[in-house]
Amino acid sequence: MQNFTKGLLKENPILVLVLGTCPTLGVTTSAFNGLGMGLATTFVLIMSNLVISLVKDFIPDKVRIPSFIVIIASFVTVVELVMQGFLPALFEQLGLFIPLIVVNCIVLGRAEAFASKNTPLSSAIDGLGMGLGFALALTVLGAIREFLGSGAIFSIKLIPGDLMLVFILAPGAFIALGYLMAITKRLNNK
Amino acid sequence: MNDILLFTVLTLGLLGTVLAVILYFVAQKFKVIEDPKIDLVEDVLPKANCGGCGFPGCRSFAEVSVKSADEKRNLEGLNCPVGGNDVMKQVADILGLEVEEQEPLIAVIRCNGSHANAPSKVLYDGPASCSFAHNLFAGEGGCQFGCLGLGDCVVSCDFDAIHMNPETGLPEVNDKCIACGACVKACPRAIIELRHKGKKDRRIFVSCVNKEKGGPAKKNCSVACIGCSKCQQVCPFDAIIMANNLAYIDFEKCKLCRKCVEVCPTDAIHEINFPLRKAKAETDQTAEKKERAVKEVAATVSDAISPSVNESDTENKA
Amino acid sequence: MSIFTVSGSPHVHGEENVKKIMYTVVFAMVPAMLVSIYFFGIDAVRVLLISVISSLFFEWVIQKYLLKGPVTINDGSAIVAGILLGFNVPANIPAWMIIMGSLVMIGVAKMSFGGLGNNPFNPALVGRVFMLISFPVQMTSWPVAKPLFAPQLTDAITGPTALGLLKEGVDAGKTIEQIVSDPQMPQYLDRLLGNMSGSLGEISAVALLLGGIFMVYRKVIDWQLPVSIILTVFAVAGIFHLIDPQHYIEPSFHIFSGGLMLGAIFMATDMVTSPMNMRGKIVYGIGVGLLTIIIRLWGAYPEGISFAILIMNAFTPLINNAFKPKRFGIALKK
Amino acid sequence: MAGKRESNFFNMLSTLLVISLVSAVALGSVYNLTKGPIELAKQKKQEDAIRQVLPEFDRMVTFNVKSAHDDDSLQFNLAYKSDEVVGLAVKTFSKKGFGGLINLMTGFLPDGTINNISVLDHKETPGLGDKMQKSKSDWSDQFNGKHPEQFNLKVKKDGGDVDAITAATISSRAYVDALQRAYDTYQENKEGLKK
Amino acid sequence: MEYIIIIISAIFVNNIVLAQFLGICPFIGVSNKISTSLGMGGAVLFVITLATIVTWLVQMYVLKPLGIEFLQTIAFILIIAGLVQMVEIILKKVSPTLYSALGVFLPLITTNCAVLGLAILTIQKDYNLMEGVVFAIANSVGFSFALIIFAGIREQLDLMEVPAGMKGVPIALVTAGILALAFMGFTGLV
Amino acid sequence: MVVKVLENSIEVMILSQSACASCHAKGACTAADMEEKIVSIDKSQPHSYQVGNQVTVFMQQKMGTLAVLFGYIFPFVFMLITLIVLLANGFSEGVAGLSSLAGLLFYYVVLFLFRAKISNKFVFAIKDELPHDLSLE
Amino acid sequence: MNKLRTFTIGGVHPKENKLSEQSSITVLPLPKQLVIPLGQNLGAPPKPVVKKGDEVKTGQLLARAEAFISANIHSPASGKIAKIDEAMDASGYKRQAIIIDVTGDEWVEGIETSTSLNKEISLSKQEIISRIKECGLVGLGGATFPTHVKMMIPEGKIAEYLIINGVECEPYLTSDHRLMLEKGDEMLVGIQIMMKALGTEKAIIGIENNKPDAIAHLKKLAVNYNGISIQPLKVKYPQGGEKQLIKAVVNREVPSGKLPIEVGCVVSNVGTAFAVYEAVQKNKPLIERVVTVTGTSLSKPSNFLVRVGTPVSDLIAAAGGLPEDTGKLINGGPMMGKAVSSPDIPIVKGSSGILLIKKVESKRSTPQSCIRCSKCTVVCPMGLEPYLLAKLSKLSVYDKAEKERIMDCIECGSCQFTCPSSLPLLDFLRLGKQRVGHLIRTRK
Ligand SMILES: Cc1cc2nc3c(=O)[nH]c(=O)nc-3n(C[C@H](O)[C@H](O)[C@H](O)COP(=O)(O)O)c2cc1C
Ligand SMILES: Cc1cc2nc3c(=O)[nH]c(=O)nc-3n(C[C@H](O)[C@H](O)[C@H](O)COP(=O)(O)O)c2cc1C
Ligand SMILES: Cc1cc2nc3c(=O)[nH]c(=O)nc-3n(C[C@H](O)[C@H](O)[C@H](O)COP(=O)(O)O)c2cc1C
Ligand SMILES: Cc1cc2nc3c(=O)[nH]c(=O)nc-3n(C[C@H](O)[C@H](O)[C@H](O)CO)c2cc1C
Ligand code: SF4
Ligand code: SF4
Ligand code: SF4
Ligand code: SF4
Ligand code: FES
Repeated sequence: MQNFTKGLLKENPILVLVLGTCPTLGVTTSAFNGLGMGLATTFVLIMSNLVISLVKDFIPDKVRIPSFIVIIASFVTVVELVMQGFLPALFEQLGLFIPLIVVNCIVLGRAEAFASKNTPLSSAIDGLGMGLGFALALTVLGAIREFLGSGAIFSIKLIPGDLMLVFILAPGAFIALGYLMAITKRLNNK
Repeated sequence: MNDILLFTVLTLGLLGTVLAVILYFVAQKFKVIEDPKIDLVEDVLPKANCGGCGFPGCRSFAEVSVKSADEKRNLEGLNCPVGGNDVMKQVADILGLEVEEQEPLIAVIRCNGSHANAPSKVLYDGPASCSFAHNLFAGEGGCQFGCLGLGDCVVSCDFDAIHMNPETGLPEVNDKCIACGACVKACPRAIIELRHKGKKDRRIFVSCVNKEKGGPAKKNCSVACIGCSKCQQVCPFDAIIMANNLAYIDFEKCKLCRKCVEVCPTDAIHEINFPLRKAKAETDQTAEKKERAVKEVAATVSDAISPSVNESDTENKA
Repeated sequence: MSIFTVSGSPHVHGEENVKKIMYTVVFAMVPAMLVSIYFFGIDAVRVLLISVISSLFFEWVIQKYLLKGPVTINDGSAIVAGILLGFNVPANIPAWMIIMGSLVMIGVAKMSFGGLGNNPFNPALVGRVFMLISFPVQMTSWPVAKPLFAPQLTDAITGPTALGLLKEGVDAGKTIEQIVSDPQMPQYLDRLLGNMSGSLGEISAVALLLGGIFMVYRKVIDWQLPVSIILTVFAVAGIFHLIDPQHYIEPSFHIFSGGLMLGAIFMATDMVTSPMNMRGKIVYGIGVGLLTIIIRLWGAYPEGISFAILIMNAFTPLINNAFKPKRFGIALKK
Repeated sequence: MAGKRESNFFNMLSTLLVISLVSAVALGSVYNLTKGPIELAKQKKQEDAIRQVLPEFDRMVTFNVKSAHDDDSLQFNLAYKSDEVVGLAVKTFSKKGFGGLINLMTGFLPDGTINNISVLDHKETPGLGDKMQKSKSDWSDQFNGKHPEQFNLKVKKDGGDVDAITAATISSRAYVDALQRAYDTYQENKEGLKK
Repeated sequence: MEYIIIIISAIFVNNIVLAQFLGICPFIGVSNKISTSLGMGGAVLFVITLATIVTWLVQMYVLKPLGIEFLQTIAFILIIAGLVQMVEIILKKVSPTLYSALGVFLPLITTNCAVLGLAILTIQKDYNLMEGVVFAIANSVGFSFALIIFAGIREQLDLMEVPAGMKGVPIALVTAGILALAFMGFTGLV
Repeated sequence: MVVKVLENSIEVMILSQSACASCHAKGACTAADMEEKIVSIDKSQPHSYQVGNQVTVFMQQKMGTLAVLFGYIFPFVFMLITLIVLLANGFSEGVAGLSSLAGLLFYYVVLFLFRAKISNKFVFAIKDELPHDLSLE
Repeated sequence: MNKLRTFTIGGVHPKENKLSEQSSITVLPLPKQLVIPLGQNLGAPPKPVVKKGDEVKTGQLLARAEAFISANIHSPASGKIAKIDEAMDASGYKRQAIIIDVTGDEWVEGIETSTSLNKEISLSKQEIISRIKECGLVGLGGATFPTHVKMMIPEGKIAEYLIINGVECEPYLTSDHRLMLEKGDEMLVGIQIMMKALGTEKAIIGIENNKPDAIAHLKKLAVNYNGISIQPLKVKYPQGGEKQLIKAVVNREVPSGKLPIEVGCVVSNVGTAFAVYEAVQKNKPLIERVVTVTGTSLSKPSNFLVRVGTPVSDLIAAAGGLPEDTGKLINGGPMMGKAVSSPDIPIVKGSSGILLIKKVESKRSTPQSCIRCSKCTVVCPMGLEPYLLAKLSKLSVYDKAEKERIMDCIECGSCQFTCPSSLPLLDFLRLGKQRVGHLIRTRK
């Protein structure tokens, strides 16, 4: 259970460990995009963690990382293909950042730090926890930016008209994430 | 089988092979295999990265420990003050070694020149830095050995274990202290000492570092050690050393019998966490009051941070 | 006997203090304030009040409740920043936008870094640029200046700024002659005195210069910095004008329109965010000038000084590293 | 971690090879499975756009026509209902957008009136230029039912009849530019289309 | 002219970190000191250019002709990982001292979105080889440029009294946000 | 940490953490596979270093810049020049690309030949840490 | 040579407040007890040669210099050694001192006590230096560097100029000013002696323009002395700093970390010149000096000729008594002087003035954070960046502080004086200098 919950706040991959910042900033123009990206990453995390912990004993140490990369990249490609086929609109929005899941440190990091040492089940749960933590952070950040930028959350208009466009643009992404991290830090320290 | 599948298999297979070849050579060249024990050791360390052990961080401590074990040097001189014995035992277990029990230590402030005991004779107006004030003048109370009360020690402590008492103007150590020694280094007047924590947290020490003769010492501070040697004479365990008009209690020898405390004419010897004793003779009442006040402060501090509370505190912080 | 004080030398202190410096700047801004009130009336007062009060309020709240440190709202820096933010917006901007701007200015650009003296970027400009990008519509519709006592001449409520007209015109492929002959284009004297559309504080070059001279006289700023900015803009604009007068307007136009004066005199000179010594300041000034004119001539924005100063703020630490004061006893490397 | 295989050349090579091959097979299969849906999704997007901008139709002919303005070609989709031409959907573009390329699908009625327009893709700034999308604002509705002969396809600032998107004149100009391109190409090829 | 537009766009207008959100991790992680940021900048420049050339060749002469573009992600990441490893061995073999002075940056780059991201972007934008190379170089220069400015600010911030809650990554992100805000001034230059 | 004291040089183990040390992710990040590096340092300063001493090893910044030049910038320039020259002379993109890679290899061969020279250029210096207790001076 | 010269980098102009300018030097009567600290010079303290109970005469040797950089100490009065014990020094620390119960003023044989002017320089170069050494002379400009060491020019160097420091740039202080007016001739002879000892042809006396009477007076007298000229200087603190003075007078810059002799100069204070005269011509050891006692609320700001060892409280009493509103007692001037904790400390060779500061002025304003106004960099006469150095030493970044040349700081205090944020810049600079100095020494 702890494997699962720690990813949400205490070891939240984005807000505490500061991993995978690029997609975090790049796709969170809206809560929906954030959620989509988060779930895609979660899928890759769970699957690669699972597979890696299954095959870990057959892999010689020296080719550990490349093997992991191949496995992860395969799942990323699967996600890419499936999304392209069935969720074309979202795929277009997330664009470059879907293939970039491959280099997201969380995925490789978890594979290396957790899956390569633990059982398939706990690895999958770890992947789920981390993934959901990632998704949560992305969704929250997306919601904040969407709300501050256009007065809506999940495209539901809460305030008529636009608010502060900056938050949908690049600067707002950095600033919002900065404060979100500061807040998390404070919560975690309590 | 269709073409796409074929090409896919071919391309990836080729890439995989090439990568494997490259990596093989990398592996040949980089034979430095990190000892997995390092990770294990690091895992049990507190990860405070405080440097209390004398190494830049927990990981380097782990590395050094492993290396030391490999060279059959038995973790000699290696100690993680934060984790204490428990952790060192775990480390030793991992490395298959014995570790000596070390009595836990705690920082002790050997000065009682509070505002009341050593009234200010001048006013200091400058940056809150003991090191600077130490170079500038003797101190507000006039004692050139005593605490300057500007808190360099407080700043140096990474564990929130030492705080200024605004009433006395002296620092106080609480149970969070892990004896890392940072404050000892920080104090320009060498007032702080690491001493045995003692049974039931009880400690007896001379709370003064003034090397002047009795008269001048007493002139600046009512609770100064005047070097009268009474305590030395009364100590049954030869634990008290007199030097430079100053008594020092060797904590290795002290058996906490409290005899010295009674005889000290200036109340320079402190006892901490002992139960209150019966009131002394009437004549000593004033002194007794003062003493009790000090003790009470100490008692409340350690009460407030009883071990159980303490544990959860540190956990939250981590 | 009285108790003496002990402290390190020196035991005397000069007359300068932060408060005095800040209020000197406030005083220097009075002429520009008066001009803006003259041309924009009660709206100018409204904008300035909201901006100053909300700046002070945010500074107070953050210092007291978030940082839990000493409250220093009377050191004057929040007032300066507040007035400057007000100077940088159109007179008809909605109140809530000013308040958001000053929240960003004080909260994000100043207090997050530790308050006065610690911020790498000019807070008022961060506030302004934030507003410009967040509220592009409101931040670019300028009320037409209406002298307080002058008869109502036009019905127009909003109109473009001189630089806006220029950019529009150039983008639409008009020649400079056509642009200048546009009836909306303010005349030369109007541009000097401030009788034109624009943000509160930028309209009157004369009033700004007056304030600048006062600050130079009181040694609050060095004249070299604003002058290096203005000269650079003049030189670059002049060169392009000489090469192609059909498409590049004469350089004095660039100097007396838009926020160049305001920026050069009051904002680039912010000591917190500008380099620490003279050579550095001049390099910084040239940088600001270059970036300003680049953005004005080829960028999407008609005015570039705000961005230029912010970008050069980012270079300030590097400039400080590169340009050290002349050390005593060390020959300068040839 | 018992039984971990040693890192010798053969082991390394074979492991990587096996992993690569397995994942290659897996990927190839997934690709084959998703190939269809991906194609479909692409087509659907285009078809949806066309349906949105034209009146009901039952048959469509698609071909490319050289643009009236430059060398690029535009895609014409001629729509028939019971063998009668009911409209023409032109896939047009402009490179003058704030963020570069803008692709539009414009629907013309046989008489040349604009029926409806939809934005295929663009890179304009969210909150500003993206108001050209129907989902963000109804700005583009101003063109519906207008005939370019009577409705000067230029923004008001440039002396035309089009209300620009507030604070996004550049995007508006580009939009109109794309529209003009579609219309001009349509007019140029009018004769050919009749056949 | 084409090249100049690519360069200005990549460095100023669409700066890779400040506007496109690629390579944020090293941008935040290796920007504490100006000297390290210089080293990182050099490494990135070299690796990105190299990677772009190789991936471009692979895309044009292998993946495209065979019709297996969907393997892009996995193929590129494998190539990049292999390349970086290879440079590492070569450097070590060729000059161990040089390697010990520089080696730290290389592994950092493998998991950096910027390299993979740029390789994919080069393909997406249909650049020919030379354009692709110019694009890659300009972007790495843009990266180093932002990195060095940022390191300067952070060196200064180290001396400042940043509130405890904002110290570290949060304030770095806010600073990056303001920097991005300032860079928006370059909008429209190309 | 000093690991060995030799006659005229000492060997110091540095953890190549400089870039990773500040990174939060180092626990999870494989890239940060830390290696110890033993560098040898000229013991020109007559100073007593003992095994186990904590010291800070530093390389002058000028040398750092030089290292970057040799390690990254020169090969980069070399590669680029080959590419441009070949493309400008009408070779196909494939040929040009491949030969620039070959050019890179050539650069490294050259570097290899000069490796002794280079090693001499990079000297690490050493300094120790300040004791905290400075009494009145 | 009438144009006013000055140094080029930095400098400030604090309010001058030369209250005691017009009060001529008066001789203070001997106190009942003298406290003579052993550490009165820069360098190692001398070793006592007397013991408790000994009877001593005025001018008798009390402690002998044993180290190279050290200076003899002589008895300022005749009396009995009460004890050799610790006594409080200016900073409140207890230091070894010789305490004498004064019985009278009986001089040792061989010291000439008459005030007649003796212009004849009969001693040789070597004799001069050893006489100076015997008499325990130290620089009276503040640093108390043993004068005989300064007179010994290192091998391979020549002293082209002897520069006499009559600048007295510290506000309030007037002791050098009065000395120049009242002992002009003696001083000039002293300068000639030093010139002889150094083998120098040219001596220049630098005097700030706020002492026009001294400039005029010395100009008149100097006509009679070969090679001595007067250079009037613009009023700017810290012109008295030797590096600044050399820059101002002969336009040479002493390289960083080097001594004045590097550019062929030796700098000495006017008081030192006078003491040299007395030592060489009259064989009189350094047992008295001129001290300014001043302060805005003091009733009689004055200049006294005082025996070393006299308690400061005696001086204050003679100047009208300690005013009620005194908040700070300073040994020296307001810019560089040391605040002392009690008036019960003795005057030493290096005490140039006693300054009383009112309570209201003695409290510093609360420091704010640095607003990077760069005023401190502008005024720093050494071209340093005090705001940066102070920050670095506050945060213990000593290697960077060293690179930024913290050791060049002359502790003039101009930066702290001018800082609008009232930052304790110099306090941190001192701390940093001490730490960096330690680092440098351990490295050697
Ligand atoms: C970040 C940013 C994004 C912008 N995006 C667009 C845009 O997408 N489309 C556009 O026409 N103008 C955009 N603009 C505004 C233009 O720069 C320009 O100010 C405007 O088009 C001028 O036309 P106006 O007369 O409508 O104000 C943007 C401005 C900024 C600062
Ligand atoms: C360690 C040391 C050695 C010195 N050696 C000489 C010397 O050999 N010759 C000399 O003329 N002055 C020497 N000086 C004196 C300085 O030049 C200078 O006059 C003295 O420190 C007082 O200067 P101040 O009052 O400006 O600080 C020495 C000073 C120090 C601290
Ligand atoms: C900031 C500063 C100011 C000084 N001001 C004076 C001064 O006004 N008069 C003076 O004689 N010496 C002054 N000194 C001391 C001189 O630097 C130098 O030590 C002295 O003139 C050497 O002469 P001495 O060895 O005879 O004392 C000052 C030193 C410093 C660092
Ligand atoms: C000459 C001068 C110019 C100033 N300019 C600005 C400014 O442009 N923007 C601003 O927010 N504050 C300005 N200030 C006020 C203050 O320095 C600023 O709020 C600090 O940047 C906050 O740390 C200025 C102050 C002075 C003395
Ligand atoms: S009180 Fe001193 S010894 Fe104890 S933890 Fe704090 S710094 Fe370390
Ligand atoms: S114990 Fe030492 S460091 Fe702590 S306040 Fe007292 S003098 Fe300062
Ligand atoms: S005290 Fe030092 S740093 Fe300050 S002005 Fe004087 S020389 Fe410069
Ligand atoms: S004078 Fe004070 S406020 Fe100004 S830069 Fe120096 S330290 Fe900072
Ligand atoms: S997520 Fe992009 S570099 Fe780390």
